[in-house]
Amino acid sequence: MAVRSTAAPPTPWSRNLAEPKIHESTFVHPFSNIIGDVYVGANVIIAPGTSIRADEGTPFYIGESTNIQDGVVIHGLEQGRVIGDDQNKYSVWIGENASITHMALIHGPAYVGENSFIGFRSTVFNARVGAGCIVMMHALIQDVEIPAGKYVPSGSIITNQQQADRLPDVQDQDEEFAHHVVGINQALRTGYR
Amino acid sequence: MSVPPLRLSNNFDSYISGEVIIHPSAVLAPGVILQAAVNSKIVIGPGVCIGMGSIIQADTGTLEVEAGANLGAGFLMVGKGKIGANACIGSATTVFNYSVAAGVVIPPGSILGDTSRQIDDKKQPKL
Amino acid sequence: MSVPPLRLSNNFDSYISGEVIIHPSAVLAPGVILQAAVNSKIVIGPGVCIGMGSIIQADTGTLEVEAGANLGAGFLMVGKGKIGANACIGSATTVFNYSVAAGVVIPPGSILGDTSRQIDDKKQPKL
Repeated sequence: MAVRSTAAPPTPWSRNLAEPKIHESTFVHPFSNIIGDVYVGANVIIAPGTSIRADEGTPFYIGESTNIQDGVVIHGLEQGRVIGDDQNKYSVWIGENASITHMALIHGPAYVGENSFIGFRSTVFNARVGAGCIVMMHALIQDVEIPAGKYVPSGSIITNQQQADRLPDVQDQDEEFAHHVVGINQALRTGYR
Repeated sequence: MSVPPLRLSNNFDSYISGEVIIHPSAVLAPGVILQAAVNSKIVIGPGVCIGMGSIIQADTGTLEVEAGANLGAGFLMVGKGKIGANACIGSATTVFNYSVAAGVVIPPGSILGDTSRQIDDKKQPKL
Repeated sequence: MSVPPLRLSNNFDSYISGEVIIHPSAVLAPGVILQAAVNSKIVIGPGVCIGMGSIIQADTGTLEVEAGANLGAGFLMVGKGKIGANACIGSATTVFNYSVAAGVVIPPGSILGDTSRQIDDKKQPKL
């Protein structure tokens, strides 16, 4: 097999950037990149190939028991903040027990509420996704506020508030599917601990 | 349909875990992640080309990529299934518990095997 | 269209001659041949993936393969032209003095840029 395998170049980041604060129970895979003012709560899993860079917009908050899957990118614009559940300002807030699945892009200012699910390769940018929402695959959520408990089907492009307000509520079948997707990932993670 | 832009990994290494069998003539671009859970495996055939930043995860059973298949940059495959010989998968495609027949061409940004609930009225109204 | 079977090279070395600029993150499978003639060059961009036994020959001018493009096994490109970013070219495809746009997917066994004379009745008669 031909594999390019040179040493990774040094990450260009300023020396006065804050260090991440990562709870000791959290698993950060060495094949991931996490820099700047990032708070990561207990029992979070940060999978291989993730990039969490609080080098422009800061700070980031990642709540307890949240799952950041392979290939996720979390980054923020220098301008713009969201209000977290603790009433402080954040570039990116991700609540407890959320699932940010493969290749999702969370680009601040962005708020993702607790117990929510962001599907494969979906984007949340300059938006709030309320608690318990399920966003399926390849969706774009931008410039809107999605109320708690809403369902966003695969391929949706939600970029105005009327659309966000019309979204259906999460149903049991949606939760089952989301659990199934997350379950696959958990099967892999058992090897890590 | 919107997919996040593909970004060049600043990590050129590939990460491989679990039972992953890669033919010596296959080629992996930078930042590829191949993970097989316990009791599952990934088989990459001869002449396969796996694009930059692709992620392949097998959870139960076998996930196979047959000879000469070409997986575009940012390919994502999760679950089990097979990519048939010489199939060509456009960049930023997601395959979830699904198989692609030999020689088939898949447009970039596709989603295959997604059985989640669809809503008729998901399109943005013309303003 | 019939695609000749891909055969495994028994020579796993790559052969590079002339002005060939390969980004350090690009990756070449075994048996790839890159040749640039005098006054021409080949540029291979970041994250490019070139499949087993591919042959790329620039004769006049520049032949460029942009970032994230995937060239399937047995790819052949001759002349000048560009393969756009994240394009995905099926195995055993031939490209002759032709360019492919970014993100495009080309079926395996295709011929692009062939301007030779076509005959209407070129199908083999059924026997």
